[in-house]
Amino acid sequence: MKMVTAVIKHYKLDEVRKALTDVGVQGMTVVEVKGFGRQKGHLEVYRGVEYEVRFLPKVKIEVAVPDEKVEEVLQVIMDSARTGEIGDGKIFVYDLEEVVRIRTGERGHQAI
Amino acid sequence: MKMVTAVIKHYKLDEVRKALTDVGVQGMTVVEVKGFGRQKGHLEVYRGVEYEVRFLPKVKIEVAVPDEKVEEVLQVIMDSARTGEIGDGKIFVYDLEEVVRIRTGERGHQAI
Amino acid sequence: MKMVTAVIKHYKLDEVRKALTDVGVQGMTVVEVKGFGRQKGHLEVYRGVEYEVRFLPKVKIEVAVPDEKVEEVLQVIMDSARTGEIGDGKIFVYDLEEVVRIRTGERGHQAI
Amino acid sequence: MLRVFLLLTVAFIPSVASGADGDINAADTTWLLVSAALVMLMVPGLALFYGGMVRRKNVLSTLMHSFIILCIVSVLWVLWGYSLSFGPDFWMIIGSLKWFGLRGIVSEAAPAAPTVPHLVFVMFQGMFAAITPALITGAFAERIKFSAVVVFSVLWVTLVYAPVAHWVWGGGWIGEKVGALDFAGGTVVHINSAIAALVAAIVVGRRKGYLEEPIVPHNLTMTFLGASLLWFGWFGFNAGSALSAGHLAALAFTTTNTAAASGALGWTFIEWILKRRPTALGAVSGAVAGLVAITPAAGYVSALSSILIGLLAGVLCFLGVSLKPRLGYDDSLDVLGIHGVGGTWGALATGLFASTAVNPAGANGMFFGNPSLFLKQLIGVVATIIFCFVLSLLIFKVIDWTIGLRVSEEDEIKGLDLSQHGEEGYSL
Amino acid sequence: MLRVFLLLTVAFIPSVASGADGDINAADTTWLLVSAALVMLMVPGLALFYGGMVRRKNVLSTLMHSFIILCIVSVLWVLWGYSLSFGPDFWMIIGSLKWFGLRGIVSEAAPAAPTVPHLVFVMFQGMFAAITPALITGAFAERIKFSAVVVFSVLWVTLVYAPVAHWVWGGGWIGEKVGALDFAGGTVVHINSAIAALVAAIVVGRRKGYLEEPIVPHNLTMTFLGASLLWFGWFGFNAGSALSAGHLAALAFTTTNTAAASGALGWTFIEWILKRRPTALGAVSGAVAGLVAITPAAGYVSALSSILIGLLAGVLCFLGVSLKPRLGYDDSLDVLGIHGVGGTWGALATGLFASTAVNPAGANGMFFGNPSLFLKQLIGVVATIIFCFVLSLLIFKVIDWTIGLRVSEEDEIKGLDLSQHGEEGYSL
Amino acid sequence: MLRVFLLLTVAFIPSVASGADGDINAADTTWLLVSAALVMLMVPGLALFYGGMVRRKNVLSTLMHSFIILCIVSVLWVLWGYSLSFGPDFWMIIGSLKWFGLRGIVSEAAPAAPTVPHLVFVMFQGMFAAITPALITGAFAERIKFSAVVVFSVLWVTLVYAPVAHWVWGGGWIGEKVGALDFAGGTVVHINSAIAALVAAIVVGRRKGYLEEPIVPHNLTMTFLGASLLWFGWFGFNAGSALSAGHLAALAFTTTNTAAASGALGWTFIEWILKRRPTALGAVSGAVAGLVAITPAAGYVSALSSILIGLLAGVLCFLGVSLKPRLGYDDSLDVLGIHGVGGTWGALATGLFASTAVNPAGANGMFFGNPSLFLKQLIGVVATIIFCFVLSLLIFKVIDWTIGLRVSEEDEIKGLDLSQHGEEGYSL
Ligand SMILES: Nc1ncnc2c1ncn2[C@@H]1O[C@H](COP(=O)(O)OP(=O)(O)O)[C@@H](O)[C@H]1O
Ligand SMILES: Nc1ncnc2c1ncn2[C@@H]1O[C@H](COP(=O)(O)OP(=O)(O)O)[C@@H](O)[C@H]1O
Ligand SMILES: Nc1ncnc2c1ncn2[C@@H]1O[C@H](COP(=O)(O)OP(=O)(O)O)[C@@H](O)[C@H]1O
Repeated sequence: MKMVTAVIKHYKLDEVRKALTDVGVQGMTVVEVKGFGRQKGHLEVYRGVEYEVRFLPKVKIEVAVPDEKVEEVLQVIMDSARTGEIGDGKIFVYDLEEVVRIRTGERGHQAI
Repeated sequence: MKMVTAVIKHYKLDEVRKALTDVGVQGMTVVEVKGFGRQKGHLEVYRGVEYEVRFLPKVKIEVAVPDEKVEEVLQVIMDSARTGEIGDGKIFVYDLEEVVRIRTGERGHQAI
Repeated sequence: MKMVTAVIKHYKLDEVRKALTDVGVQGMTVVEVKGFGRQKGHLEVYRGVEYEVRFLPKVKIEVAVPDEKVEEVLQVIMDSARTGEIGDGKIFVYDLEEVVRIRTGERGHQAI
Repeated sequence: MLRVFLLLTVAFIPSVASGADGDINAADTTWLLVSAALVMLMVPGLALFYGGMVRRKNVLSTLMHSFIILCIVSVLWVLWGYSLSFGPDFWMIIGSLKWFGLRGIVSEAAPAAPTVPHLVFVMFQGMFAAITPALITGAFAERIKFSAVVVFSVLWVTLVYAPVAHWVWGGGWIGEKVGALDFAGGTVVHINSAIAALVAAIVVGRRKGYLEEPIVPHNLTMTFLGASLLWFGWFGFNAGSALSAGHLAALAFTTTNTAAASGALGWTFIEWILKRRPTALGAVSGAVAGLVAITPAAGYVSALSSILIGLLAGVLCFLGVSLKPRLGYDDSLDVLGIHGVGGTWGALATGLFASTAVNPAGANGMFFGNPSLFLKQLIGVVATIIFCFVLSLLIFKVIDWTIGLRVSEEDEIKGLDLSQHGEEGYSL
Repeated sequence: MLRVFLLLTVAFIPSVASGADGDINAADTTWLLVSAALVMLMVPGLALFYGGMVRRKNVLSTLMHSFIILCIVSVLWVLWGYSLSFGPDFWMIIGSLKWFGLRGIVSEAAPAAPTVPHLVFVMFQGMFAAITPALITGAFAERIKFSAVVVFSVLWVTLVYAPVAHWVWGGGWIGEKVGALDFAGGTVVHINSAIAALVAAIVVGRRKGYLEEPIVPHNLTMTFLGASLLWFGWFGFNAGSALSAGHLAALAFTTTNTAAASGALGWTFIEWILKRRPTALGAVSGAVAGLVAITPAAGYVSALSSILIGLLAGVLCFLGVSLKPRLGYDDSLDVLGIHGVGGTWGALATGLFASTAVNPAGANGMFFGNPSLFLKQLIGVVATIIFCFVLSLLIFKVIDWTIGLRVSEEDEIKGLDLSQHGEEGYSL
Repeated sequence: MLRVFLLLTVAFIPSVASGADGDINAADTTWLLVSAALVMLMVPGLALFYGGMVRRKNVLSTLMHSFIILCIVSVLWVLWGYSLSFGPDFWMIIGSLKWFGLRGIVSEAAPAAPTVPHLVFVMFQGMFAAITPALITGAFAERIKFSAVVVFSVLWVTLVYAPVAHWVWGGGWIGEKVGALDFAGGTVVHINSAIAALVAAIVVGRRKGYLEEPIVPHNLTMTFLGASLLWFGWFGFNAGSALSAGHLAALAFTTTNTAAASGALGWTFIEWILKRRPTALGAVSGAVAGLVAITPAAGYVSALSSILIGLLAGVLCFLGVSLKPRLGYDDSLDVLGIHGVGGTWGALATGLFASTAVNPAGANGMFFGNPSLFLKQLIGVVATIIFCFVLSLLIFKVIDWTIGLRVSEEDEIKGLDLSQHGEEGYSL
């Protein structure tokens, strides 16, 4: 199993969630994060003093999937999260050694 | 070493923390997340318009443990976080290549 | 590729970001977390009743790097995040199977 | 420039002590000073009421809309607004500019409120002029350019508010000829702002994502606080409109409080029945609906009537607001659903429930044997609607053609706080 | 239905101008209008004070408790509440229903406040009736059904508040026979609400997790704002209770402000000493404690006495609140610890510090050679406690047996905002 | 102790009814009661204004600074503050302690305001004494010990505020001999607090990280609310300073509102031009700047002049604040930039724009042919600056040498809420 995580733009979350549900993903976890990357930040002005804010609000989604679904999920996220502009975000894939469903104690594929 | 992460219900956090401390876990990191899964969300009504909120507030705990403790920790989390209802959450286990304690520079097992 | 994550003190974030930028890191993701560890918490008093708060606010940074840069990045984080006091935090290194830049579809090293 | 200004200053200066204070009643003056301050507080109250309902990324811009309008109108009112609205009448249509810069407003009693200093009346009325355009901002929140708000408020107060205020209160045709009753501004303030809001919503267009993704209030405790300040300030708005501290103010205070409470109960219960859950946003919206509806009637109806007026306001506005998603436009914070529906119901209700037994200076309504009052109320309402619709349309179109009304899509996504003001509301 | 209502309306209508304004003093009227508005603002103030102390998931429900009570009591007061409390007396026990729907309350002076319009007095008193049950909600916050709050407020104001108000102020036995002093409602408002709160806490039971897991305030800045509005509004509560704008109001204003400040200092310093850190929650709680304690005494004691009353209120309430975890019940937001302890201390302190040299219309207290006043105060307190305890117990039990008081465990965990109102306070 | 206190109490008690109410005007009394309440509300308003601008970890401590000062000064004022400031004069320098504990302040009219009860005047002035040191706390926010704030406020009000208030209003040399005009406290309140703030900023030193890392406001909606309450309360501050409800109060109300609005517009437009974005923080800061500047002038200038005074205040304070990063010190929340710059501009502007045609009891300014007034204003300003600078320096140094002013670096990093108060503002 793999854990596919993606840092994406806030307002794309709903679209991505729908697209993932459509290909059979039944669960995911979402975290509010701040991203720093090629996308430049913005200026904020307080009492005449300017601050450059480099960290931009993003969301990170985490989706555990069986190995065979990884490519499909990658594609779906890329399609639904893309705007074509800098700051669209990144996907990171990790190996998952074990998954457990707490309620039932099921493990592995059944637990996803 | 492994990183055991678990998405659990908010009000179970204290119980889980205590249970883990009891089996010798000395550190963990907690993140506020929103979960989407089999557990159905809830309706919110604003000015007569209904919204289905699918993402539910959850907490994710991250505990780095030596390999030999993984099973014990899994069991402890399952026992302390279970209510038996849908939405109890999931545990994900990752391999950890390296751990460093910033203060001392210790690495590996010593650093956990 | 590896994902280097570090739980550090809040007010060290800016210093760490600068230090990482200096060694060529071009992106990172930051999450607000609560940490529990050797560093003791603090007492809060509400209406005469004391509560021990064990979870302390920390930030977690996540930096994807090519294998050959891991050691350098570890060193940089250790140097810039260290105060020498308990609670300085920990670094965890994971293996990254894949990285994708959503905007371009680039994969692997190019995508970092 | 400075020279000219100073010359003007010299020429216009009022003297606070030249007139004998003989005609002035200090108690009425105190009550109107307090009332003016209370109505001023309604503007930030409204800002918070609205600010809590938008998304986090637009909270400061929403607060700013009301705030900058308070500032602009406060200055404009001193310069030409008051004179246009209440200055010596031209053909029952508009006031003259004789009192430009409050020139000639020396230490005398207010013509329209002979027991208080003229300046107090100017200030009291100025607060009404400020809150009316602020109400409109609920329609175009979350997507309007800040510069457009600035220009809009100057034009709209001058071209729409001032004439209508003149017609109803300043010696114009609705008040003098038609004889419609409007105790504290049901037509001038609420219907007027609701129609402009409808126009704005149509011209500006829907928010990106409206009806497609959830757009939920970011801080209902802020909305709660705002509504509470509105209720509190409304005592000045309505009971202050008695222009003196006596039985009439007492009546208006009573009906105001009772209708606010009934409005909240009306909305709460209809929502409980139809949607299974009574919401806090509903309760405070209902209170505002009740306050809107009682505004024209406050000094003309009994306490019992105000219960009925309030209850129905709560129910009607709930229905009005629930209908919105089926209409095409996006009146973001329901200005039409609350001030339009509530204001119209209130104006008509005055024509039903008004009674000379309660206030001999008023008139009897339809339920007290005088259907003609209802007709007069209707004329006042329709005239305001038509005039306001046409002029507001013109104003918004002109702004759109010149400096533009709406921010770019990118700026809308980023949020108005960052794109228009370079700030963020919270860094928690 | 409508027919009947309209007939009622016609029959009951008061006329604002029929009476000569001769007896009415416009300045006193202004002061009482302002005071009524200030006391109204105390209700949202209280809502915020409480709302900040609960967990995030219950903030809207806590705000709603106070708000819906303001709405319900405002209407109920106009219908039968005022008449029961202040209407023509039956055997010194209860008022008649003669003034149901404010019938017959025409343009006349208030019997109990001859220089102001009757309606102003009705409104001023109505705000007291609204805030008293709102205070009680602090006891059952975070676990009560919304429907239970609605039913409770109707029953409690009718069956407990109205009689006690009648006894003390409306011509009943405590005020007339016993001769206990209660300037602005120490017994009627504070002791009364605290006893009902104790009953509620016992009947409803503890919050899930109470004393097991930390239950900490979610937003103390909201509590700070609420406390500030309470302090501000209390000027109307106490100085308004002079019912006229003169030396007595000035005295009550002075003692109120001084006791609030002293209460905050008392709590702050005792906490600093005993707990090593002076908290903001402590300071504002202490201010409220001081305000509670000075309420019955405000117009009867000197400024210096008010320092002592306030300081001790801060200390005693801190101790009272600190004791709570050792008692079995969960009075969530310390209604008993603050309003019970502070109110009792204030009622007794009036019996100690009152002085006819300060206010000849009052009485001398024990420290001024008249121990009998202390006794009278004690009788007033004890009578209220017994009556309120029994009736409140009955009311809460009846609600529990019928519609149920408490939400399900699942709903409690989810939070009342979602389970009772289908909303969330923040989406930051 | 108790014995002594009671003896004092007996000896000092004022009687509210012993004097005939003959001289007292109930309307003026009402207005001053309301004004005192409004000025009280300014203190929490200021607390929120400041509290929103600090980082989340210091919000409660910042709120506490203003709040505890309100409490301390309220008590101190009753004990010795009022007597020192307004008691029988010694050599035009200080009041006697004759009125210690408000002794002898029986039911009489206030010497300085003959139509209202003495106690009302005491309270009104007491609120001014409370807000002035609270303003100073903006300079040392985010790094001061709570104990230092407590000690500072006692010393500073006694040694700096009381004398200066006496000089200007209490029969001292600036008001009586120099003849400088200060309608509502430009010198006493604003310049005075700004100079002390400058001293504090220098003695306490910069915040850790100042100018190195971003230190941004954590909640600008809180700052917005605070500024709104300040504007609202300022009506009491300025129009209340007329000490009666008539033409003069009306004028002060008008100029106050107009200058606040103009100040916001001034700041908004200069920021729009120079920084490309008009900010919400700028707009509300500009309103406060306008309010500060009009304070000394409110009852002496025309409405048109108040537009100019306000506009320039907004522009000048924006420039003042923008300069700060280039000066060495860290006046965290810009007390000097706003109250210093605005207050000085206002005091001088009074010397320019004052006109006896507006208020015959005032004087003509330079623009009305009387340059000498400008000089008098300058003397008043300079004297206050020198005195306040020296005394404040002494006070802060003494505190630093004894109990220490500043928290440890660790506590500063952790935040004052946790380190000084053991609490957190939010647990959202
Ligand atoms: N090396 C990295 N490690 C972790 N997160 C990264 C890294 N690079 C980028 N990110 C995350 O991806 C987001 C988008 O990256 P950015 O460089 O702005 O644009 P693009 O997606 O077009 O490359 C960043 O905001 C950050 O959260
Ligand atoms: N495939 C997944 N990937 C990541 N997180 C998941 C996944 N499935 C479930 N989760 C997380 O686990 C939580 C609980 O899952 P849910 O399906 O609601 O109940 P259950 O634990 O009974 O299976 C979700 O809220 C979500 O945060
Ligand atoms: N076993 C662990 N698993 C996950 N996170 C941990 C673990 N141990 C510590 N941490 C994180 O590291 C932070 C610092 O650890 P702590 O023991 O307080 O100090 P030190 O860094 O000096 O060892 C903790 O607050 C927690 O967030």
